[in-house]
Amino acid sequence: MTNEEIIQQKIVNRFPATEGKFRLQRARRIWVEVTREIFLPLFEFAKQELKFVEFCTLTGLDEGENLLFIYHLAQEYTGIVLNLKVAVPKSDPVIPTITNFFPAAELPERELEDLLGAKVAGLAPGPRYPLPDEWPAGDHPLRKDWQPREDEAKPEVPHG
Amino acid sequence: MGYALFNILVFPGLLFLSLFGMLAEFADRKIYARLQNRVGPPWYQPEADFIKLLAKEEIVPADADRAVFRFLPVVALTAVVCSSIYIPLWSRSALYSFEGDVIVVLYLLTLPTLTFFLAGWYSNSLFAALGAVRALTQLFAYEVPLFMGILAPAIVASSWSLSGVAQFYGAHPAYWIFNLPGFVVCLVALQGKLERLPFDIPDAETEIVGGTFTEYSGRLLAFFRMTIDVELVVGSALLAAVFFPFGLGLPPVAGFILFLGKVLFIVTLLAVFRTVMARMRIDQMVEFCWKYLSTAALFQVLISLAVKGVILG
Amino acid sequence: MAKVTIPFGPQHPALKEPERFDLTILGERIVRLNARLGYNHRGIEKACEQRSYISALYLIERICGICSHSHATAFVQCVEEIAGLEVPARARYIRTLIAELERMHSHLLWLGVAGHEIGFDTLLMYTWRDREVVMDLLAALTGNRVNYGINTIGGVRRDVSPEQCAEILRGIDTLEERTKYYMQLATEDAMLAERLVAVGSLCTEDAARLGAVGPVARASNLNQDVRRDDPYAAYGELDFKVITDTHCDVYGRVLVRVGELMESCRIICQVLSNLPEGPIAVKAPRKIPAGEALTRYEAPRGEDVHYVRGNGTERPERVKVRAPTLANVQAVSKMLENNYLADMPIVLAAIDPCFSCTDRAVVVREAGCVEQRMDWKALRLYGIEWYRKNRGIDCSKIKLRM
Amino acid sequence: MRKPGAMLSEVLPYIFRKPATRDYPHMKAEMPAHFRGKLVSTDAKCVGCKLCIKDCPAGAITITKVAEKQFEITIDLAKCIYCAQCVDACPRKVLASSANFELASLDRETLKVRITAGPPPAEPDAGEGPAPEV
Repeated sequence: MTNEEIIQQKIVNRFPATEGKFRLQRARRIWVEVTREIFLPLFEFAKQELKFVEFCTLTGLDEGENLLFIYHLAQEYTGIVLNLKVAVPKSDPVIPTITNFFPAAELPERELEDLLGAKVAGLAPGPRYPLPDEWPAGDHPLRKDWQPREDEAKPEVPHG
Repeated sequence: MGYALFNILVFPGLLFLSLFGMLAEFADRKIYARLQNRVGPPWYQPEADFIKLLAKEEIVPADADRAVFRFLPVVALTAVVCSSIYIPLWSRSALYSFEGDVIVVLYLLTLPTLTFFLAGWYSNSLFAALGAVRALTQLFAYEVPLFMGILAPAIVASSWSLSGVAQFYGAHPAYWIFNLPGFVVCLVALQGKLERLPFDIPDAETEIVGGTFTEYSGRLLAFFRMTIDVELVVGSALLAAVFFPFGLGLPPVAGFILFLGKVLFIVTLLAVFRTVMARMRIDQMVEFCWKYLSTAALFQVLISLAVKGVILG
Repeated sequence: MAKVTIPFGPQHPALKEPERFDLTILGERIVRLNARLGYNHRGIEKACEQRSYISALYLIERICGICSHSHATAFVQCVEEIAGLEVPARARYIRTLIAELERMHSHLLWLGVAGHEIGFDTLLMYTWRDREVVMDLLAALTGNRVNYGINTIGGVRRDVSPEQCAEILRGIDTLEERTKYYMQLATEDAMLAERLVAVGSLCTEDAARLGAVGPVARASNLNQDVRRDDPYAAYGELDFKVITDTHCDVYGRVLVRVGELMESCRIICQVLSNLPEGPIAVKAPRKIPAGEALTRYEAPRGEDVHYVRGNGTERPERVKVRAPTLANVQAVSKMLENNYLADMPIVLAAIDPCFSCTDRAVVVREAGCVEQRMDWKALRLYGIEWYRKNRGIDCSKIKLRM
Repeated sequence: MRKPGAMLSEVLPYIFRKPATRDYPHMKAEMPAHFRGKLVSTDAKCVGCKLCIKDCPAGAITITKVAEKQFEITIDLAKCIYCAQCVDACPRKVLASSANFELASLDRETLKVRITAGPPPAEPDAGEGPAPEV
């Protein structure tokens, strides 16, 4: 059994709901879909017990109905990356903050709020990132249905 | 009266000093560049910079005191030019001299730093004010060793006049050897006075943008730049007069060439000095000046007293 | 003494790119640092979604001028993983070769910038002169000095000839000798020590907690390097050391980077002696199947993370870039605690910040403020008029020649 | 033993050595053989397949049909990012990179390279558009 499979086994033993949600794409890459309910306990388990102590980054996607958040965590030395995928409906795009585990997650979480319109519960107030202060609220450029506003010059999209 | 005016405005005053100052700036920049393995500027670069600045629009900040802001560069330039007429350049006596002129020269040379402070302060800009405070802080650190270093040879010569000092050493050339520690101290302190590396703390570009001169532009900046050039020459000439009193009895032309050579030699030393140094922090600078430079200057004064007491009786 | 808040940017001589920091100081001591990032947000992630993979590659390459190869390689590795392409061994080695040359060019550049930030311009001039050796090698190998454009999906675009290998080895000899000199200088020069030792301290625990990466983490004695932990390209087949240091300050960051220069020389020699024969690229389809991939890449500045999702069309569904500076910038406030204003430039420079990397992504807007704009002609007329009125010079006769 | 000014012994000899920099506009810089500079045409003939347009990341290329089986390529160097992807993409190898990197101009029009690689007789200025005056 490879290290990746051992980690998968450990998570399934602790959180049976993740059974069948795994994808071991290649060496050192584990992808797992989790629900919002077990996200925080699983996150804590991964950090404290499975030693995924490096926070790579946090990716947000617009999947139409849902917003998908992917947390990329890495182990030291082994280079194994655990990608936790959490989908939340656009009508209720709330996700708990992970800044108490990784202070470095603050900027990526603000980025989710600005660019995708997610709500990160528990994130300390602070300046926005990365959009300018006068950017209108509710205008989230990384959403698929986002259009540049009327008064803006349309970006010139090249062919191809 | 007419002759005095000629002295102040043309030779060896403003016109000569500004042209020589630009030559010294060129020498400084060229040596700096060549030591850094660069081509460096052409000989007319300082003149070109000056003319360019003269042609530029000058902008006075809305919050600044307009009159003071515009007046200060003139004060600075006047002070350094005036100090030059008390320094013996290539003969044993200066154009004008009296007992105690060495104090006047040192104070006239302090005036530009004070104007830099006022310039920064009256600009009413954050970076300029920070630079102004730094300029003043630094002034107190390097001024003491500089004064002690310059006055030590005067103690031996028993004269508070630069011409008197020059005459003494002209008569007793061997005594200059006792002043070497003082020369090193003064060289370092002069670098501080000229606000050059490692003491360019008041206008440290990467920290406080342009420091005292942040808000200056056009003609006003040109005059400040000119002041620094002239100060470089006058400061080097002062050091040359006090520490290298050789060949003062030569005929005028040869004496003049020797004088240029001495000044350019000191400028070269200053250029090499700034090439190999990084900028100090203000706390390190103050500590260095009081701990080491002042001690060395005190040591020089002790030597001078000993020489005066033991050898000269 | 009153506290003063000074704006450090968006435009400041110590910042080579615009980003805003508000620095509260008490006298010369730093009390607090507030960073307002995002000034350089250019909308690259969004723009990639509207481009074909091959066009997006060149856009990604232009996220950063210095680590262009890092971003491009991380991106193509993602796409190749999704498309299931087997990259030829020779291509992997050439990518490694360019990556290490890029690391040398980046570290030498950094050494010069660090010198400049503490007013040591002579160091700047010498390191940048030596850096020209790497730049010339890169230009000869790839066709450009900064945006190398060597990567393409499925391999590399240009092969390395035996003559070029010999030329690289000659260049590396020079650089190795120079690197040794800089190492000696770092240990001998008192001024460097005065300005760098115990400045911008970041202890090991804080570095780990705040997520520092790359040379910043390694200088705080964190033994991490993606090249060894999560090998990509040819790194799994090469022998190299991970340089760490226990100084935990700016001085340590200098030593780590100079040490890495020596390691890069070794890696390049290994790559050149083990360069496999064979093709340099496989043909890539225009349409990339649905799927997702994550690449970690050890850029000169630290770990670079790319995530790409394909949806079966010619364009990516989502591209996410996490540049190393974003991970390191949060440690800067910690490093600046109890430091002097004069240390701010070098502490910030010591993470080797690249803000255009950090703030990739939005459309430039011209709204909100009243602005006065002049085109080239109007500006020229204004200049002629100003000189006529204020200086009595008539410049209108000056002929424009280009 | 640490000492201030440790670079002194390194820098002093350079005062008599040849500088590493050059007086640029008077002394030209040479770029290596395969430099990706200004795009020029080869002898080959454009067939109007528009693959280069498809791959161009900057949208700098336009192709117009001027006559039967004769196409004119216009490259806007103001938009070009010099990646040379079009050189790779072209099946007929109509385009090539040159070592020319001195492309500053006051007029955007002079930055448009027009390539009419048509059948003979080839015009004398084929390949180069109106070159920027130097």
